[in-house]
Amino acid sequence: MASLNLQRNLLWIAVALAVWAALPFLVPRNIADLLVFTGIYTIAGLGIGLLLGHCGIVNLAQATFYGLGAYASAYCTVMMGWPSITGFLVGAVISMALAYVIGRPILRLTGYFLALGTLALSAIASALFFEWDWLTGGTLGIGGIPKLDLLGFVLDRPSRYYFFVWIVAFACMWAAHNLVDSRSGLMLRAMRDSSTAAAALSVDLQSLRTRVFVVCALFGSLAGSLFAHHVSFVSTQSFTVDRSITFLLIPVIGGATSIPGIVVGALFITFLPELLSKLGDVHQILFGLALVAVVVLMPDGLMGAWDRFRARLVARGGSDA
Amino acid sequence: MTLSLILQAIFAGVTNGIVYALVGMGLSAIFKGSRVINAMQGEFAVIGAMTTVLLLTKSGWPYPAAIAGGALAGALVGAFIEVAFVRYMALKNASEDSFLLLTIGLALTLSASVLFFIGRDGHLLPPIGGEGVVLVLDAVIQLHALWLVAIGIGATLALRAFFHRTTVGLSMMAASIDADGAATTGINVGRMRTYTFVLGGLLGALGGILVTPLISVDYTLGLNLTLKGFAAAVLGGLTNPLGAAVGGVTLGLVESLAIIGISSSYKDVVAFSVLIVIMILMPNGILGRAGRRGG
Amino acid sequence: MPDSAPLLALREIGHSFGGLSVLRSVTFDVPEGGIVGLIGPNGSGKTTLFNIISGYIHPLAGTIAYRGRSLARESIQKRGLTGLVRTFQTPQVFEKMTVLENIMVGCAKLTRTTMLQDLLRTPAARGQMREIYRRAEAACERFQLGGLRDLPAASLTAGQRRILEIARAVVGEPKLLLLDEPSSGLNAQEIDNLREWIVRLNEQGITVLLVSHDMGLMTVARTVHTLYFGEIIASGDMAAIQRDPKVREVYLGV
Amino acid sequence: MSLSKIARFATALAGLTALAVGAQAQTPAAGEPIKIGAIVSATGAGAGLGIPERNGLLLAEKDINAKGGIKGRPIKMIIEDDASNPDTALSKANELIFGQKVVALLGPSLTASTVAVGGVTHANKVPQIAFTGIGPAVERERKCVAHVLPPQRLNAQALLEYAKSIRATKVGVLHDAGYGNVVMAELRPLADKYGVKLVAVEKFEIGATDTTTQAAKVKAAQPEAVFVIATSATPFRNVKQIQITQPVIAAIGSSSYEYVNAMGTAADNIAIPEFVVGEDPLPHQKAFVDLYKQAYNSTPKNYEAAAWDAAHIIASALNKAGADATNEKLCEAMKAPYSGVLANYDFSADDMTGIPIGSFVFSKLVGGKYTRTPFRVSQ
Repeated sequence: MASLNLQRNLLWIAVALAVWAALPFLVPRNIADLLVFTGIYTIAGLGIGLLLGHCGIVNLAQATFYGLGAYASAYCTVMMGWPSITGFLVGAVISMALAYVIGRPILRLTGYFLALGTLALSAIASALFFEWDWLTGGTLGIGGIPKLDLLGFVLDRPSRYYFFVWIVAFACMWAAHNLVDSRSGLMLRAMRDSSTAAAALSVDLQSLRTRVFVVCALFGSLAGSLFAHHVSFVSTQSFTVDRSITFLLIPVIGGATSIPGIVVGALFITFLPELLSKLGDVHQILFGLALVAVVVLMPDGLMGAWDRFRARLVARGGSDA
Repeated sequence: MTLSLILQAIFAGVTNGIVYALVGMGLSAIFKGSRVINAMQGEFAVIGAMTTVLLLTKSGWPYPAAIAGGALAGALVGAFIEVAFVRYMALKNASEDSFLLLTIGLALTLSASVLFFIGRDGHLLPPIGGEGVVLVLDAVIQLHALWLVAIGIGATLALRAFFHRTTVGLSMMAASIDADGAATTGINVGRMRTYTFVLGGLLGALGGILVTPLISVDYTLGLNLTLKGFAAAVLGGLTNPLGAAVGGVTLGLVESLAIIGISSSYKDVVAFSVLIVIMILMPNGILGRAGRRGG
Repeated sequence: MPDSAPLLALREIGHSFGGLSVLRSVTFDVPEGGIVGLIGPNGSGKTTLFNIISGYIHPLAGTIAYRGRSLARESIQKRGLTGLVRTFQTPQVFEKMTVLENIMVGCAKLTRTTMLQDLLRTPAARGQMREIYRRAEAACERFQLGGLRDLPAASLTAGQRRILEIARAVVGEPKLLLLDEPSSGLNAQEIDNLREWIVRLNEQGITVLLVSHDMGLMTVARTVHTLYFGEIIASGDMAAIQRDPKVREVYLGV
Repeated sequence: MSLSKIARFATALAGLTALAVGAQAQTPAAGEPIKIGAIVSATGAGAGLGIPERNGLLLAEKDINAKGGIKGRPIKMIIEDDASNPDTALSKANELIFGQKVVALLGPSLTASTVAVGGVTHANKVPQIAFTGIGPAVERERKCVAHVLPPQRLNAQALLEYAKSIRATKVGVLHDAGYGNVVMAELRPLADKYGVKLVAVEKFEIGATDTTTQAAKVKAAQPEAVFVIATSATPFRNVKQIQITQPVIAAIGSSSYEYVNAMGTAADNIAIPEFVVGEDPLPHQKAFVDLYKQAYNSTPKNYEAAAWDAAHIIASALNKAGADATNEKLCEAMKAPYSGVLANYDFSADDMTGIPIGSFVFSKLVGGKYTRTPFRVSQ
């Protein structure tokens, strides 16, 4: 019985990969553009999903690390003329360092206080991005960020960049999956179910939460650098508090505890406004209502609802599953 | 750094502080009554102010009636939110996070609706007590600002009396401290939660209406007021509406003194840094133990 | 039992909550390899003392020495690493995790992986995970929980939860096991099973400090201290305790 | 298209059919339309610029087609909204260039979006006319991107020229962290050249609800005039609230009727260097102003005129280079000087605008009404 299941899963994965590979060539350019954004939002959303799904932490500061990654890439390539890889590294190091230094005190807070703490961090960073215009270019931002070139192979068309971004996204999903299945993941889930019992078994709650916060910042910075090279321009408007709120919605809508759910959430965030914008100004209302509907009707996100739906299907379907 | 500059900063700080306080009081009243952090508290202010503007300009109501209408609008929206969403989710005992996410969704929806139905431009309301100003050592404070501070303090005292002296207020407090215990004494906990949202909506709307003569209100004002109201409520210990009043004024003063002390561009950086430090060092807010117990 | 230095030594422990004095001056030892009981009616300060020993509360007065070293500023986690592990009055199992996974968490402290290794699933990380898996499976068999292995802990009975909690604590190779009201919520048959386990674990070298108001279970302890209004009013084996006039007056109101 | 937009569109159509009937002898254009793309910020923070620009574009499209289009072929304006967000502007630009295959791109409204879109138009050599002044250095390399609004250096110069004209040597500045920062960066070096001392410079964050304390700091420095550089009405109200009586000089970014309503009683004794004063237009602006009033029954200002000029510049370039000219040829044709409604341009200048300081007119808000002062900067 098991091998049949395995074959079916492999078949599913093969089909999905084929669709994924062909997609950028079939769809018009702006859809390919949006698919690249979906990849970037998946990476940023993964970090928040880990914190929300596995530590129960509402992180409203992801736009800060996303911005740091983007500005690092912009500054290293445009201002300093270094190769693009340095932007990724500098951004990652700064974001992880900041996440560690700021994370330790803030993560002592719990519940709403922690959510507000991250919101305050996002507001401070947003104000500083405006203020330090010698570094970030302020409102004008930094333009002319070169397209990413991998050892001479320039990724200028969205279809090429699409493959690079999604390979990075798959790698991050693989890493997140590993983390969930690893010893750290075990302790995370224990902490989530009962932090008192976990403490009694010598699980260091504080450092575990901080380390996941640092991993979340790393993913945010990676996504920011990819965004900078894709849009070849960065400005303060892209790293405000409402961008942090949008990032938080990715795991909420997709389903915080499932990794594929993050991709579903990212698709929702990128494509729903695009689909609804055809209806004119009313689309922002519909986006808000869609969010309310998901939160009220599907507490564990679209993925959760899908799993429950499939479970009901299987139950009714009897033995043929 | 003349004296009049410091006075002006203090006037501005107290005036803004009272607005943050009103929004913050509504927020912590709702949190106290329902354990829900209301991320759309600022939208109550926008709804209250816009309703008053429409009643005043479109339907030509007298100003006091328009203000009452605006405050009522906030209360009704509060009631609707509780009955339509919060009650259903409470029945399915949803987690605390999902309530926060619900209100974020509602905030996006409401501000988009105000944009769609009322449009983009900002509106002003005539100041209470006319355009007059009071001069103190060359520092200027508007008559309306004095009215705002007075009404703000009045609302704070009324809220305290309401919670401690009226039967509805007492049962609301009881329901929030121990729902099961209150239920056994015959208090309809569900209805109490609705009342807290009505109260939260009323306070939020009042804050919005009072601030509109000073700053024009538009669909984007909600998030900004929610952030500051949130900070005020947390400074006050989150479960203590009266603490939010102290928290609000403190935040307002910290902001305006930061402008003249440090530099005007670091205002938000200083204000939010102070907020983080206070949250970490004083988990019960500035009032300490009293903050947690409910004042 | 050679009279070596006591595993745990409590000296003049005092504590109060907001002016209300809960523990006056509690002094007693837990010898290595022994089973020590602590009984007292509700409100006698048993749980507070238990939380002080396990590090959840820092006492206002007095000192605790564990294996000769003071526990003054040791965190809960640090005490766990040095072999001092506690259970809870209502068993705190990880509800959404399976029985096996619950026990695996207990093995976590014996292994070491960094977050980076876990992210990249390095051979070292995989090795540690296999080690955790192996130890947990062994413990499952040992505590006859094999049948329930893959059930979520939420579906266990009170007795099974208690055994799971003990298994989870024991798999971390503790020196001193603190049991907090372990018999509460168990039926007679489950209490006998529990009693057997306590004796067997003690024979395998684990020192036990048992806190309970259940006189029946307490017979397993060699020395029992009776706590009343924050003070030890009597110490000795179970028979001596039952005959002690002060205890009879307090307990049986005779 | 939402209800309100359709309504406005309908009134515009009615007005224009009347105009078309009265047009000169040219027969209206026919044949396969030439697609011109445009991106404006019709929603979000920049809507105050985007909506007037869109009105200007639609008016220009009708006017060009009524006068025979491009050698008989009509132009078709495809207008997208970037919601004041550079990311959205970029994907809309991709859609227009690669999806719709437009021959040229007009807009966007905000500097940030312009720099973002400029990356795409420059890479694909698509001629672009932006409704912003030239911004960061990278834009200087984009030879095919013209700007129909002056660079911030010129705006700063105009402010200083006016201060000099009222003999104000001690000036206070109240500006926001976005638009204000950009103009301030140009103003600081120029101030010394004009012998103007900046006695107080106070900044506030975008979306600030109260700037009274900053205004008080400016007042405490006893300036002879106050520059207010912002994209919100709040600072203007706060300046009046704390009774700063010295003349206030605003930057062009705050000159629109939307701000005047939001300022309420504070819209008084405020001088603004700009280009179009609908109530009292310069002779060469009269035709455009009347046409606009007839179509939208409201008075046009700078952004409507800028969009109108941009459309006509592209039309004249298409006429010169031919409708199906290559991008490079169209770009060259666009380089020539052009005397527009807003100002006289010379796109071969190094700031891609070539607007002379003399083109500025200086309006003054008196009791909420725009009046044109006689002051002009002699070249």
